[in-house]
Amino acid sequence: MSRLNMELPGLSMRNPIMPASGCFGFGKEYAKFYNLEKLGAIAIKAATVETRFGNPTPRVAETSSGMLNAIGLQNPGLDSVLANELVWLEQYDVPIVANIAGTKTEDYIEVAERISKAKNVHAIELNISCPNVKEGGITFGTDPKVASELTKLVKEVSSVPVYVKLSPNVTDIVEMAVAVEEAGADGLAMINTLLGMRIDLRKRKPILANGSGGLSGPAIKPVAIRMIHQVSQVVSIPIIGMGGISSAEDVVEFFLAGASAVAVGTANFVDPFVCPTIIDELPGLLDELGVEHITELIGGSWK
Amino acid sequence: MSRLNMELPGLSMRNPIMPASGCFGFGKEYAKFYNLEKLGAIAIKAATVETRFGNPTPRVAETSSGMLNAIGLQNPGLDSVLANELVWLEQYDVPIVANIAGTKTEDYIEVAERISKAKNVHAIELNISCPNVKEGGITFGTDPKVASELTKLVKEVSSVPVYVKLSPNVTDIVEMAVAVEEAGADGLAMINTLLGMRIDLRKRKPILANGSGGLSGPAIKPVAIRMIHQVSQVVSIPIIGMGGISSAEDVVEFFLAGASAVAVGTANFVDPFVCPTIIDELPGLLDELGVEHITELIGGSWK
Amino acid sequence: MIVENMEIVSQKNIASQVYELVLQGQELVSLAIQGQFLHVKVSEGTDPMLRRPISIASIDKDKNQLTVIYRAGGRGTNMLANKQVGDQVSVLGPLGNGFPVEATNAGEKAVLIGGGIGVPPLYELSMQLVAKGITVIHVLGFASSKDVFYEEKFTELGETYVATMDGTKGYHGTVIDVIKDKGISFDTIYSCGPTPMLKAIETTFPEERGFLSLEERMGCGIGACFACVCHVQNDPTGIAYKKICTDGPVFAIGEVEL
Amino acid sequence: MIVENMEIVSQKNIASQVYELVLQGQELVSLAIQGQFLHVKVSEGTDPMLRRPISIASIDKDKNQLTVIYRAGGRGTNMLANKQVGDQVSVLGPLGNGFPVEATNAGEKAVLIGGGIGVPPLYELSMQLVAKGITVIHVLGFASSKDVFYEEKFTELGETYVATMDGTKGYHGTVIDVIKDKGISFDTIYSCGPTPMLKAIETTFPEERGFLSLEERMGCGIGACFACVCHVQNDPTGIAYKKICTDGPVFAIGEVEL
Ligand SMILES: Cc1cc2nc3c(=O)[nH]c(=O)nc-3n(C[C@H](O)[C@H](O)[C@H](O)COP(=O)(O)OP(=O)(O)OC[C@H]3O[C@@H](n4cnc5c(N)ncnc54)[C@H](O)[C@@H]3O)c2cc1C
Ligand SMILES: Cc1cc2nc3c(=O)[nH]c(=O)nc-3n(C[C@H](O)[C@H](O)[C@H](O)COP(=O)(O)OP(=O)(O)OC[C@H]3O[C@@H](n4cnc5c(N)ncnc54)[C@H](O)[C@@H]3O)c2cc1C
Ligand SMILES: Cc1cc2nc3c(=O)[nH]c(=O)nc-3n(C[C@H](O)[C@H](O)[C@H](O)COP(=O)(O)O)c2cc1C
Ligand SMILES: Cc1cc2nc3c(=O)[nH]c(=O)nc-3n(C[C@H](O)[C@H](O)[C@H](O)COP(=O)(O)O)c2cc1C
Ligand code: FES
Ligand code: FES
Repeated sequence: MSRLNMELPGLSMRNPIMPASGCFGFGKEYAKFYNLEKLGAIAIKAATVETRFGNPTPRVAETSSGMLNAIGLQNPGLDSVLANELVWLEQYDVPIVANIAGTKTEDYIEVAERISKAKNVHAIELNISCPNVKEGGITFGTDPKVASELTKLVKEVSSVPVYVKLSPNVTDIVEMAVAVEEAGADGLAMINTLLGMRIDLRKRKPILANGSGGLSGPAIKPVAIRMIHQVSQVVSIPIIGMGGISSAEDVVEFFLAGASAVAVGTANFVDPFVCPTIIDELPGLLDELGVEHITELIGGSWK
Repeated sequence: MSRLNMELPGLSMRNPIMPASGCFGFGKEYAKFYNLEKLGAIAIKAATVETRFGNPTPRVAETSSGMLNAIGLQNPGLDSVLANELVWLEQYDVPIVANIAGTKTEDYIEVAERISKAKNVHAIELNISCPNVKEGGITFGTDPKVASELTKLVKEVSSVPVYVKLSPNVTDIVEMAVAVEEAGADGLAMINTLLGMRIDLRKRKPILANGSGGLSGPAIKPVAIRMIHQVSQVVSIPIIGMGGISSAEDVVEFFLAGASAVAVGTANFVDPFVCPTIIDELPGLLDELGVEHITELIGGSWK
Repeated sequence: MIVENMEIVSQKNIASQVYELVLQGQELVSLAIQGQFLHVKVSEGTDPMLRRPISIASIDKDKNQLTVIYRAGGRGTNMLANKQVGDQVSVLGPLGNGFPVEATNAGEKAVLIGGGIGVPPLYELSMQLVAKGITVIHVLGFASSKDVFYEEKFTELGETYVATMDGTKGYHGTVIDVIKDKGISFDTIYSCGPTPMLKAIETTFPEERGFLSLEERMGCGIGACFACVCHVQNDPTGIAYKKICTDGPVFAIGEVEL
Repeated sequence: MIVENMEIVSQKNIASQVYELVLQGQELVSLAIQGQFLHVKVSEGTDPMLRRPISIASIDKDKNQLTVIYRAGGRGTNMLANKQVGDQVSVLGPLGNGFPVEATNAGEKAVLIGGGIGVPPLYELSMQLVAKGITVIHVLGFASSKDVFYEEKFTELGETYVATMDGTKGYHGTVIDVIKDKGISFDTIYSCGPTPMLKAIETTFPEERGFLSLEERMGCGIGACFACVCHVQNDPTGIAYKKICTDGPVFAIGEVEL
């Protein structure tokens, strides 16, 4: 009997562990290390309407227990993601979470509508941390009204459930979560990266060509746990938790905070086997904690 | 000739290094390790009108490259700070930055007015990260209007320059900085801690008795650098930078981001000698970087 | 109270997950007394971030060595357990007040009550008490036989009772059970162990002359950060406090709230 | 491409801040070829966070050993330099495409141009070229005499010129100066070094058959994170790209934007 299987809107998962969007490409590289069917789901790299090269390099910088990235949404574009990446992934029996991004509302709508029809896409992860060009660069993810509006429009066109991926760079994460829940989100994914910067002492310039970038890794875990703890007590939709996860213990901490599934990002770069390792170690940890099924842990710190 | 001396509103410092508020008590403990006159200034623990016991324990929790604290503003109260702590510190020729806190506007005003008259207090650091009880617990530090109002009132009564200490837990740090600058702040101190949480897997409860706490240490450095980089380009008042500093290299990174002085917090717990060590190592690093005086570095990443 | 790089002279696994570590020091050792603790940095970098408080188990002033005994469990202590002879660790110490040997007179009888990983600081204490001509009785509680350590060493110094919660070794029950059942009499109590055990001691012997060593999560370890405070007993204001790192870790029975 | 804990067999300081490290492997070594790199985790924890890319300098399939040569400068490489014989490091590799030996025919002449810490991967390459009956000429540029390493080793394999920027050793000037002044002729160029050097090579020999090994800051090292991309030359759309970690680090002259 499985102790890890999880049923979430659109996602019927053999375990609640998925690689985080942008940290696993479209799966091909990690498929060289292990069978992708080991995973509960796969969150693929953000797809945009057009092919994007992204930002100039350097695109990553190291920080204490974390890293900054400013990839700039490089991706082959919607057509190619549909025709190549998703078709390639069909060989694996694993639900795909399609992360979608854009700078205009219309872009999001187009990607959502078309990608949600792909055979193996079981959910959309709406990445609202991108700058909204129409609103003068304010990210969709920091204004509850803008986020709510976008969620509604994406929900209307999507054939699969929509998880809204929240940015932590806000004063009030609960307000954001409630806004997108009311707009019809089926679930939340949190957290995206914190905005950060490193400066090269000799060049006297930011290390990242883009200036600032997104901070990920264990450094941000306490912020993720705090936000999930706050939000999960207020919303009634499930949360896919992420931010610094690299062990089975971390997964349990996220579940106790209120997550119902988790995504592992940066840790894949350090250990390509981190996801299967976590999946293999979870049952033993559940034993230690006297837990039969992992669902028993959801929100355990406040329930 | 000194290469490190720094003139800021109210603060004439032999070097721009001070211990951060709350991480150095009122100096007594560290005076056992070295002569406090080595320091550029000392930011003392937050003083409130009344004696406060603070939060229940545990009050600290470790995180990857950081720590959480929820001390709860424990301090002996204004009268005792004035009569004992500040008088004791008078034996050292070092300017004191008095960090002040409260939950009501009137408290802040009383502390600011009285503490600013102390002989060795050369500046006030207005800690606006505390919950504002009148506004229903919203912290003074997350609403620009509330912060601006408080800054004005404190400026009116203070006999010394006022540095407003900004909370990083906001969507738009520039908006906050501009608001307090317009309200008359003489300088900024940034950043205070990020809100975070850790959960004990076995007890299924937050490790901190208070639930959440403030994240400090190297983990938050990239967030601090990013915020100072943003703010320093917009305001014309000086910034005391802090957040994860533990080396001379870190100090230079903060200066290049836009700081004119720095505070060292958590690192004191790991190495009681960290402040004098940094001060001793700075000249050598300036040599390496071909810099005569540290002021040349201020804002070097964007100037 | 200094910071010193100490070299690992020996590291032995002496019970389940329990290690005995001998550190070679320079100045630090000469300052140390029984019941004080060290604040140990187990790695060079920021992972783990904080120092770990560990009690001094014995002091060898001739050799300039300190012995500590710790349980490897979390991230930091596991890393410490992986250190090899010859490796260095940065140590801040000695910290805290220590056990007052002077509270017991020569010829009197002291009972030393230890619980689990609270046992180590009682060892140096016992040696000091014995050196002063005080009769020592040791009551050492552990969870199970696999957790027991230093039984013989304590036995060499005085009467020693071991109790285990599961009865796999020695007396089956708590340290309090042992004291009552064996009718142990004493002039002074010295104790270190889990808070429930210390509470039980205080409840059972509220009027006795006794000293309890407390634990709390620490930041600085030197009194500056206010992480480790506890309330003072019978304080109507609720704002009086003691810092475990500097006012403690040892407090008289009745002094602070457990 | 596997992950393997490799044991340090030897670690030597061979030039100013430059270390030669020999790693004992199991399966990984058998997969490695000249010009590929390893992604090395220098510590167990999260400090430093990321792996470090380091080129393979030589491969000993009989002994199952790899040699790498690196400059200690930043946090991670300094920690690596502090590792002792017997310590283990986690290695992800071999990564990247490697230098194409097949691009040069037996009897032809190859010039191997190395700059500073870009010299190491040329060593295994040179051995492979020589084994195939190709004449090799080495032109190795360094900042100063204190930075020079492996001069004799390269000399054993073929004609070797050392140039230093400050003239403290060998030829005073750049590697390009050496090739021009000595009138070195060749059929193929293989090069690794700082980008300005690679650019100079491309500008000076745009029409030659040649291969350049590039560097970029990396996340995953295996093609998943898109950290290490570069533009493709003569791409009017500007969106074509190559990943240095998987499509490279070695590219033909004219292939990608430097
Ligand atoms: C004065 C004093 C003396 C001590 N003496 C000993 C001793 O001699 N032998 C021994 O095995 N243990 C002793 N302890 C407990 C020891 O400090 C903890 O077991 C240890 O810090 C846990 O670290 P970790 O890396 O295993 O756990 P982690 O879970 O990685 O620790 C995370 C953080 O929590 C703190 N922490 C966790 N548990 C405790 C605890 N019980 N007390 C204080 N801080 C804790 C750690 O110091 C660290 O900051 C003592 C504690 C104190 C306060
Ligand atoms: C394919 C490839 C092969 C390499 N081969 C060698 C070699 O054989 N010998 C050698 O000494 N160096 C080599 N380098 C460079 C080496 O990776 C860096 O010097 C090293 O990563 C710096 O780490 P640090 O800990 O010293 O510096 P830190 O400043 O602590 O590094 C911080 C971060 O920046 C990255 N970084 C810093 N400088 C570079 C750089 N020049 N290239 C890529 N990433 C960098 C680090 O990997 C790390 O993620 C190679 C780089 C690449 C991409
Ligand atoms: C290199 C990199 C690329 C990322 N790309 C995306 C992306 O395309 N879309 C997205 O929603 N999040 C992206 N993220 C954020 C991650 O999905 C995740 O939310 C974040 O990294 C926190 O998790 P972690 O600490 O486990 O990495 C990216 C993160 C990294 C490190
Ligand atoms: C234990 C502790 C107590 C603190 N107390 C205060 C305080 O009383 N007032 C204040 O403004 N900031 C306080 N801070 C925040 C620090 O002054 C500083 O802004 C923050 O810790 C970031 O710097 P660091 O990463 O160097 O520690 C405290 C921080 C810590 C760790
Ligand atoms: S640990 Fe800082 S005051 Fe005790
Ligand atoms: S380093 Fe991740 S794609 Fe090259």
